This record gives sequence, structure tokens and C-alpha cells, in this order.
Amino acid sequence: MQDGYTTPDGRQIGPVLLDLKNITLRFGGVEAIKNISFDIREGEIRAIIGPNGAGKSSMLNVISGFYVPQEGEIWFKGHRRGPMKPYEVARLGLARTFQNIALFDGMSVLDNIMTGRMNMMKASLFSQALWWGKAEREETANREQVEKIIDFLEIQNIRKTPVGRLPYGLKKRVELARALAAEPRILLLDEPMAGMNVEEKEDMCRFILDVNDEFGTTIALIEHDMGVVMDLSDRVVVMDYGRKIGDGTPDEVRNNPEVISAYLGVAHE
Amino acid sequence: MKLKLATVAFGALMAAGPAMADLVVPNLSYRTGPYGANGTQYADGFNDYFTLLNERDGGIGGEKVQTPECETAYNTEKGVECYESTKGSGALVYNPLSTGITYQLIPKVSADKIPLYTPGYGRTSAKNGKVFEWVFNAPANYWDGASVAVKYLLDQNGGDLNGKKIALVYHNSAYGKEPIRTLQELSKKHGFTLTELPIDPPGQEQKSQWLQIRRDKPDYVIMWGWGVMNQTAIQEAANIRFPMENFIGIWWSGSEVDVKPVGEAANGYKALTFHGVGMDYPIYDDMKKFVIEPGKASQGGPHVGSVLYSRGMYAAVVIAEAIKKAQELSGTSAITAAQLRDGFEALDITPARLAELGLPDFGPEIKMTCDNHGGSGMSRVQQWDAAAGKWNLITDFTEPDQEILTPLITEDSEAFAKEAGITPRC
Amino acid sequence: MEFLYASEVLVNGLMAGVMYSLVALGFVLIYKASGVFNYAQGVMALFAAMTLVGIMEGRVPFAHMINAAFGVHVENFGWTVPGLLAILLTALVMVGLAIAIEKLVLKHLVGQEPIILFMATIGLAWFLEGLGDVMWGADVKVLDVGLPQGISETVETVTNNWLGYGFFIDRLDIWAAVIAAVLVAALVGFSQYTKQGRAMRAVADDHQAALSVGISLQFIWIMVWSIAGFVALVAGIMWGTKSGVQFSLSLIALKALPVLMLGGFTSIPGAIVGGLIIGMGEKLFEYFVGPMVGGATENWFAYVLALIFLVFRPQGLFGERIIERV
Amino acid sequence: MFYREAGDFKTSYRDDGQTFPIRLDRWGYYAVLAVAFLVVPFVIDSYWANAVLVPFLIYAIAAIGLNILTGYAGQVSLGTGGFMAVGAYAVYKLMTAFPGVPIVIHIVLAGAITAIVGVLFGLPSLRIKGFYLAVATLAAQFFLVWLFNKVPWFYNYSASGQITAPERTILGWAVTGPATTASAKYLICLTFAVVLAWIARNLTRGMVGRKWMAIRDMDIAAEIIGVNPLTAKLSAFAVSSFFVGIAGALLFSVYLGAAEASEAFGINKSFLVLFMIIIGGLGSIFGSFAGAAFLVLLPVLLKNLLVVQLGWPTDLAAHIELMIVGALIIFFLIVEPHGLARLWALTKEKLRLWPFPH
Repeated sequence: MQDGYTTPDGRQIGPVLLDLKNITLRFGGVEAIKNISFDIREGEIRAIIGPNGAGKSSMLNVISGFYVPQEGEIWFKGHRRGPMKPYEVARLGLARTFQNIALFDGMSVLDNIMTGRMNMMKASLFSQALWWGKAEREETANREQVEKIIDFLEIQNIRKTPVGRLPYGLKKRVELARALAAEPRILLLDEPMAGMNVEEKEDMCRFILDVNDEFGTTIALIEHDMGVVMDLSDRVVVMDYGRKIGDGTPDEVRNNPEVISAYLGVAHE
Repeated sequence: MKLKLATVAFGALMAAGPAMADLVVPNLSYRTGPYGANGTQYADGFNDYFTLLNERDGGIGGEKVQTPECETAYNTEKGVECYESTKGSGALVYNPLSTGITYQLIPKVSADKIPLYTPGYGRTSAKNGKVFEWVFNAPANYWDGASVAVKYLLDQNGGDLNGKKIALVYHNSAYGKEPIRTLQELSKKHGFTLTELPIDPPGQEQKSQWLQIRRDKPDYVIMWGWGVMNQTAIQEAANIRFPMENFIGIWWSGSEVDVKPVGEAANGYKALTFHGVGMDYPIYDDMKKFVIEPGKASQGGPHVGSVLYSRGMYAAVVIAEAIKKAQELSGTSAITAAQLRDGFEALDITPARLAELGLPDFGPEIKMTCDNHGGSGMSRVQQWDAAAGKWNLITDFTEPDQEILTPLITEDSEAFAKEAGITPRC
Repeated sequence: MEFLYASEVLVNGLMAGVMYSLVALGFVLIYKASGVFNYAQGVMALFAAMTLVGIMEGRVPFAHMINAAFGVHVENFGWTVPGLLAILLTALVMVGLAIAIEKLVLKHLVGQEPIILFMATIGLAWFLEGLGDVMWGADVKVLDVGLPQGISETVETVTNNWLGYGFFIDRLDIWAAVIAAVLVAALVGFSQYTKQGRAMRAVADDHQAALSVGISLQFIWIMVWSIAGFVALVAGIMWGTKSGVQFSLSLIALKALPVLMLGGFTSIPGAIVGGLIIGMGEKLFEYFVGPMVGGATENWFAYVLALIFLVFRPQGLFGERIIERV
Repeated sequence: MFYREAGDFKTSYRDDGQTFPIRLDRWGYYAVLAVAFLVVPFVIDSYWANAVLVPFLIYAIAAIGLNILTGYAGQVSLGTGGFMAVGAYAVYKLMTAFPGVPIVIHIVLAGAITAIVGVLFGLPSLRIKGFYLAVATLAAQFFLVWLFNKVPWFYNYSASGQITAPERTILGWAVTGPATTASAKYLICLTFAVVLAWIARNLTRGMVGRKWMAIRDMDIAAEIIGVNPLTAKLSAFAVSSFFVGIAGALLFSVYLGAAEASEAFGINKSFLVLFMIIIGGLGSIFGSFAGAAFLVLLPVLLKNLLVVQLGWPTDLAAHIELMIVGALIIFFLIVEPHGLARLWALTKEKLRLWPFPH
């Protein structure tokens, strides 16, 4: 397991990319996450599941640097990650989407996706002010990349629309596009299929698998829909009340008695 | 419809400043904003005097005088707009009643060759006609005022202010800072100590300053205030029971609106003035007959006879006399602005002339020359009688200490000449 | 002795703070209940004070305009109205104003962003300022509803006997403090113990929830604006008595803003305590540091004090710590 | 059908990103520029320059500056007057200290100095948000004005604290001082306004603009996806203050010629510029111009209509003017809360479809 494994469908999974060790997070006196450890490997699709209030979103926020855990260590590519601002974490190659869509409503779809590429654009303020030299070249080059993502996610026709006017499902897709535009090492998806109908879910599943397949992007996702998770992911972490109660392949998790009683049991009532 | 309205509105804008054949003396007044209550009285007096001349004498030298009014709200940008919109109409002279607007207009009037008359306000060193060819500020300026106030205090103390403490409470602006330099020089000369207490406009909150006065117990307080600051200061002085007779304001701090809100407690407060107050002058007989009773008074005449009304009227008197002088000099009744400038420079309003105008002993003699655009600088002290509700003049016209002032004026005006690249005349 | 002087300044600062709180209170009421940052609060105080004087002196509203339009000369009705009755009538006018504001402005702006609502109140401020002047004229008006002014001799004698130095306290300030206390007590009582008050608090807590239990937002808004109008009237009386009723009265709003920053936009105790801290802080600073830097520090010091405070405690004096979520 | 975009295809991403993607807009824009530069200077008189066009252009610059901060980056500021004062006093000190250096360099430097001051006062924005920040910027407003009023070095120790702009020339034409012609004043302001508007447009369509808007729309999310709030907010403060500083420098040196901190750069100025961008449209360069035009022109129009045409007393006219402007602001907000810019866009959209609405 040390240097990766091969999935049942034959994909080669690489070494550990992100390693979380004994994470504990408190808000005032409340422990949102209690001493949790797990890892994410290069190229895999990793899911975090658990009932409402289990601490999944907090976990994701810890990974993306928005919450700083009181205890525990985060290792990225074999180095311990010191305390970092969220935007510094983003620069390491972590991109994410949000549970309650966090798009920039005042901007067009294109501009929203372009923000994803901010770390690839280095033109100085001066160059941008005059729109000359590096600024213009960068803009055009990155625009080409963004157009590829737009094609990939099939949202060509809404390019210039302000995102505020889009329906929910499309917003989710634009948010995914923005995260992809950053060409992340790890893509964090916070309930990517919440509130979608079956058709939209299928589309989203396809996109996630394609992203993993075509770009080799590592994906960590939180999801409610058990069926989807089990089909999609290589390994699953199960959380309940801030604790980790299970970790393994979908089959292993499915058969874990603690998981069944804590989560699946509840879900099937 | 929209288009039509826009065209009409645009036409209105284009039509700004219609050409007039008469003598045009624009009245850049302010009847709104933080100082509107003060400005409105001044503007009324200014208008009414010209109305009187038009009604009684048919104008000046047979030419009717028009005073198109333009509201500045004491705001420099609106002042510029007013200046630009009226100057095309053949404006002869400007009197904006604002030190800030005056500073804007000084360069402009020199370029446009229109006189600027700023009695008792504006740029003090404009007294030096060698440098400020187009600006006149007779009969008195701020530094004259500061000096006369100190002179009055000297008289009260048998000519000796050694060891006395004087506090200056001033409007924290260009206007309020004007007397500081003069008072500092005077304190050196006469040996009194000077405490400066700035008050931020508008000046409704002065508690700390007056607590300081209560603690330091200065012998006298001199005030350079305007608008709401005046009555708040007088109220606070009354609150701490500072003796009103030891409290002297500049002429802009000595009108009815400043003392009336304070009521009985303001009794005894003193202020400078460079002209008479009240209605005990023969001119008011004519004013009643030709202006007030026929209902031609500006705003219906609610302020006739007040201090600021008198001051506005006085400014109009001086301008009218200068026009008359210019008509004499040029031999034409329809004078130009440049001719009026010559009229100002040759102006000599003697006490006899004032009496003739129905204003005996109303103001000091004004005699202007090429190098003196500021007159004698004489002013007098008035005191508020709360019971009677009127100001009483308590001194004669007093001359300021020119020994101190002349070098200061020379210094400041020459600095300006150098900065602006003006070669002194005369 | 220096200590006594400083305490005198401190006490007077607290008194000045009460006057600031009076203005800040109006802001808080409206912000709490409708999320509107009411820039017009200062102008409302001016308008209320002008109306009060106008009614007391029996002035004809719009006299100037009537005279200009019809060439007549009307000024006064020729009667005077006693203070208390005039205050009541003015309060009614403020209620009318609140209704007009709700019907003509707020109703059409429901659900807009805060900055838009803020902007609308600026338009309102301009309109009211012009309206006040057109109705009652722009001259300085003397307001005398019988509040005493000047040094309180009792305080002076007592402190002189105790401490050997007679403290200066303005009687008007003492009255202001008493009236402010009564006002706040009345407001708290109203919001705690009456049906309307409870409805008001419900709206402040959660618009949607309040609506869903059948509280009429329109009614609440009219009520809140009326109360704020009444608070403006009280502030207008205090400040108008102090320095006459005139344009500058509207600028007291600027004195209330640092108080709001410090106390929080939604906290009535915050407005009171914030006012006291600001009043005290700026007076002490002017007293001790002012002479060293040339004085006239009060205007900016209040803001800088509030700013520094906020940098260290962004949620304000009485706010709860904000946990940000995504 | 006169105004249309159909058939206006782009063949490169570069073309697609340009300022006026629709051909007709582009032509209109060039036509306006041509008239502004080639026709107006020859017909302008000093009334039009001093009362209308010069203040309009200067306020437009200030409005663009504030719009960058408030409209694009979402940080409400009420310190505009104070920052304009920084620009004015900086240019005054530079003009008098280095008379040989061209005035344009002084004006740009004054903008740069204001930018530094702006960054300084922008620091609290990292902790304080919304209305609290707006009120906090008033600290800058009051403190800066106090400073310029209090420290004699800033006004070269003149007796009253007024600063007066000496004469300076560009290519032999006076642009400051009493001898300046109307067209010279107009042209220098126009040039600055056009260049600065172009720069603002470039910044806001590029990555820095997107970062500002990201912070404005959702600051936490922006930080998580990689926007450094420190640099984004402070760069907005810097650029905004640069613009505002230049506006202040022009206001003092070219337009007014003399100024005093508390009078010319008081709190009213801050509010005025804020009104301009809200009426014009937040987050719109065109809106900045529209708002400035509205608030510069409307009072002049109303005054001329009421006083000159109808012959009303000036004070009554002034009061009614306040009421009308106030009522119009409310009216506009009710009809179109997003300002004149949106109104303009909607009109164009209607024109685009006309006469076939479907």
C-alpha cells in the first residue's frame, strides 16, 4: 500500500499526496472534529461521508486552510504544512467547490472561471494598467485554457451570462469549472450533487470521472447520496459526530458494522 | 417628451447670464447652508441700497443698477460657478462675502480685469494695491480688527496689558487663522500672553475649550467665529459665567443672530464693527418711503437695520460711490469694470459725504490710493443690550496699530507677488 | 488640582456623550428593525426642531413660497402654542413623516441591498433639508421649551464644599442625561412589555420568521420610523436649545457615527455606552493632548478612537464574536 | 434595428476581450472622443469650462477612483475628500519645491503619494467590513483635513493656510494660474480623464479587477480559491487613491487655483463623490462619468431653470433644488437601483430589439 495500489477498474493509484494526522478542531467548547487521521493518494477519488453535523464540511475547511485545527498535523507531498492562509493553500494546488455555491454573482461565467487561473497570471499591475505586453499575452493564453474547460463542461452558450441569473444546476457546473481552471493537484468537492435531479447528478458524475481520468486530478468529495459515493469513489472515510468511524474501499465500509449502525442504519429508517 | 424637456433644460443652461444694458453688480450671496442665516441679512442690505438708488435717483448717473443674485451656499465651487455665470453679463465688481471664495477669485479677477471688493474679509494683504491691483478691502481688514481689539483693551487698562492673559477662540479655517500672526506680534509688543483655542467648524461642541478658559481664567477672550460657532461660544461663556464685557468678537461675531439665541445671558457681549448699526440714520426715511413701504425690500425686509444688513448696505454704499467716482473720471455713465477699478482707487468717502448720503458717522473716512486699497482700517466697539435687544456703539472709530501691521502686510503681499510673478506697481 | 480639572473634563465629556447617544439612538432603532442605515437621522432632528419652533411661534408653513408665488405677505398666524402641546403636535408631524417615508420610499425598495437603502436615506436627507427650509425659512431660530441652561450652582457648591473646587456642569446637560435615561427606559419598556414592541424585536431578529407569523412589516416600519422621529425630536430639542435651530443641527449626525461604530449598529446599550466613551475620550484627549498638537482634535479623535477599537474588536462593544462559515 | 450586434463576430479571444465589443459602440466612442478633443476646445468659453466641463471631468476621475474601491472591490469609503486633499497638497508642495519639473509629472506624483496614504488608511479594511469600514474611513477624512489645516509646512507657512497654485505651463500653454485659457484647462483635464478611464478599464477587465470583484462578491470564498485579501484590498485602495489624488491635484491646481483643506475637501466632497457613483452605477466606468455629469449638471440646470428662467428668489430656488435632487435620487433608486449605467444598458437592449421586440 505504501506506494499505491491498483483500483478494480485498473487505474494506478500513486503515493500519499495529503496526509491528515490526528486532527482536532474546536469552536469554543464544541469539538467539531475529534482526532481524525486519514490520507489522500495521488490520482484517487476519495469520499468523506457521514450524517448531517458529522463535521465533513469542517474537515474540508481544515484541508483548504480556512479553519486552523487546534491539534494535529497536515502533510502535503511529504512535507508538513505549517499554518497557512487559505490563499496560500490554494497556491499549493488545492481547489474546491462549496456546499452553498460560492460564485461571484456580479461577474460573468467567463470571468468567474478566469478567477480560477489567477495563480497562473503574473503580469504586474503596471502591465495590466496599460494592457500591454505580458498582461495581454497572459490574458489570451489563459483564456484559451478556460475555453477548453468551458467546452469540456459544455457551458459554451452561457459564457457571457452573469452567474446570478443561472439556474442552480448550471451554477454548480460553473463552480466546478472555476476549480478545474486552477489545474489543481487535489480537487475538493463539497456536496457536488446536492439538490440536483437524477439527470443532473448523472452529468456531474460523468464530469467528475472524466476529470479524474483525463487530467489525472486527485479528488476528495463530500457527498450525501450514498449510491453515488459508492459508485464513484475508490476509498471512503466515514465520520459521525466528529469522529472517524470507518475508512476503506466502498465494500469495506459498506460492511463495517459501526458504519451501518451510525449512518446507514439511520439513513434506512 | 423627454427630448423636449431636455432641450428646454439645455436652453436654460445656455441662456445663463443674459446680457444686460444696465450697471451690473452681481450679488454672490448665500441664503442656504451652514451660514445662510448670516448671509441672507447681508444680501438683503446689499440689494436694498441699490433698489433705493434705482427707485429714488433712477440709478447712478442715470444708469439703473442691477444686482442679479447667485446662491453660493458659502461653497467655493458654487462661488466659481456664480462668478463664471455672471461675469459675461458685464459685471462691474464682486463681493462674495466669503474668504474662501475671495481666494479663488483673486487670480480670476486679475485675469478678467474686474474689481473685487471685500470689506472686512478676504485676503488681508490685498490692502497692498501695489500687488493686488484689482482687489479692494477698505475700510478695515482682519489684522486691523485684531489690532483695534487690543487697542481697546489697552484703553480699558490704562495703556498697559503687561501680564494680562488673552485667549483667542477661533474658527479653525483660513478665516479664523488670520489674526494669529498679528496678535502674536502685539503680544510681544504689549507683554500679554496669548492662548489660541481653535474650534472646528461648524462649532456646536466647544465644551473643552471653555473648560480650559474656565480653568486658565484669561482676562479677555477675543473671538473669530462665524455661523453657529458664535452663539455656541457666547452661550458657553455665559454658562461658565465668563464676564461678557471681557469677551470681544470680530465684526463677523457680532450680529443679532449670534446673541439673540442666548437671550438675557448675552447681555454685555462686545464686538467690533466698522460701521454704524440700527435704524437711527436719515437714510432709513428714504428706505422706508421708496423701498420698504412699496414692498420692494429684498425678502420682504425682515432684517432691515440689523448689523449684517447694515454691513451689506454699507458695502453697497461704497460700491455705489466708487461707480459715481468712475463715472466722473471717465465721463461716461455706462462705465466698464476697468473704469470702476480706477473709481475705487480714487475713492474718497469723507464724513461730509456720508452725512449727505443720510449716513452721518456711519463709517470711517475711506480714502484709497494706488498703494492703499484698504483704507484707514478704523473700527469701533459695540455692545449688546439684551433687554433692549439692540447693539450700542461704545467707542469712536479707532485706528489700528499700523506700525505692527504695515510690515506684516508688506511681507505677505510680497511673498504672494513673488509666488505669482507679479511686479509691484505704483 | 490637575486631577480635579481632569475629572471635571471627564464628567463634562460624559455629559457630551449623552448628547451624542441621543442622536445615535435613532440610528440604532431604525437599523435594528429594518437594516436601513438612516443617514437622514440628523436632518430629521433639524426638521423636527424647526417644526417645533414653527408651531410654537405660530409661523405659517411655506410662507416664503406663498409670498413669492402669490405676491402676498403672510408670516405668522398670530398665535403661539405652549411648549408641551407643540411637542405633541410635532411628534404627530413626525409620525406623518414616517408614514410618508414608508409609503413613498421604503415600500418600493423592499429587499434591496443595504447600500441602496442607505443611498435612499441620503436622498431623503437632502429632500428634508430643502423641505424644512422651504416650510419654515432658513433663519436661526431660538428654541425655548423651558429647559434651563448654564452652570448648575448646586453641583458647584457641593463639589466646592467637598473637594475645594467647584465643578462645572451645565444644567442642560443634566436634563439631557435625565431625559435620555427616561427615553431609554421607555424604549426598553416598550419593546419588552408591549405587543407592538415584541413584534418590533421579532422583526429585528428575523424578517422572514416575523412575516410568517403574521407581523405586518409595513406597520413595524412606520412605527420604528415614528419612534426614531420622536428620538430625533428629543435630540433636536436638546441641541436646538444649546445652539439655536439652524442648518448645522443636521451635522450632529456626524458626531453619532463614531458612537455607532463603537457600540455597534444594533445595540441600544451600545449606543449609550459608546456615546459615553466617545464623549469622555475626545474631551480628555483635547484637554491633555490637544494643546500639544494645536487643538481642534475632537472631530477626528472620535473616529480614530472608534477605528482603533474596531481593529482589535471588529464585532464592536456588545456584538458577539463572528464565526465565519462557508 | 439601428443598434445591433448580430453579425458582429469575433475571430480571436483578443478581439472578444476588447472594451467595446459591439462595432456601433466603438464608433460612437471614437466620435465622442473626436468631438471632445477636436471640436470642443475651439468653441469652449470660460463659463462652460469652469462651471461645467472642468468640474465634470475632475469629478469623473474621482468617481472612477472611488468606483474602483467601492464598486469593484466592495469597500465603501467616505474618505474621498481627505484623499483629494492629499493630492492637492502634494501637488502644491511639489509645484512650489520643484518649479522646473513639468506639472504633469507633479500631478502623477501627487497621485502616487495619495496612493501610499490610501494604502495606509486601507489597512483597517482587513479587519473591518461594510458600514463599519465606511464610518472608519471618516477617520481618514477628518484626520487628514485637520493635519493640512494644522501643520504650516503643508501650506508653506502662509498667513491664512490657503494654498494658491502658481502658474505652470505645458508646451508654453499655461495650465495653472490666472492666465490659463478655458481650452487649456479643459484639455488637460480631458486628457487625464481619458487616460485614467482607459487605465481603469484595463485594470477592471484583467485579473486584478477580477480579484477585486471576487472580494466584493464573496470575500471568504475568494480567499479560499486563492485571492490574497491583503494585496487585493490594498491594491484597490492604492489604485483608487491614485485616481482620487489626481482628481484632487487637478481640482486644486487647474480648477480652483486656490484651496483650503477644510472648505474644499470637507466631508461633503466625500459624500458628493459617493453619490456620483451610486447614481451613476457601482462597478461601471461609464457610470462614473454619468454620475459625475448628473450631479455637476443638475444643480446648474435647476438653478438656471428656477432663477434665470422663472425668476424665483435664489434661496427658495436653492431649497427647492435640494428637494428636487433628493427626490430624484430616491426616484432613480426606486426605478433602477443599479444606476444610470444600467439604465443606459437597458435602453441599448431595447434599441437592439427595436422594432421587433422578439
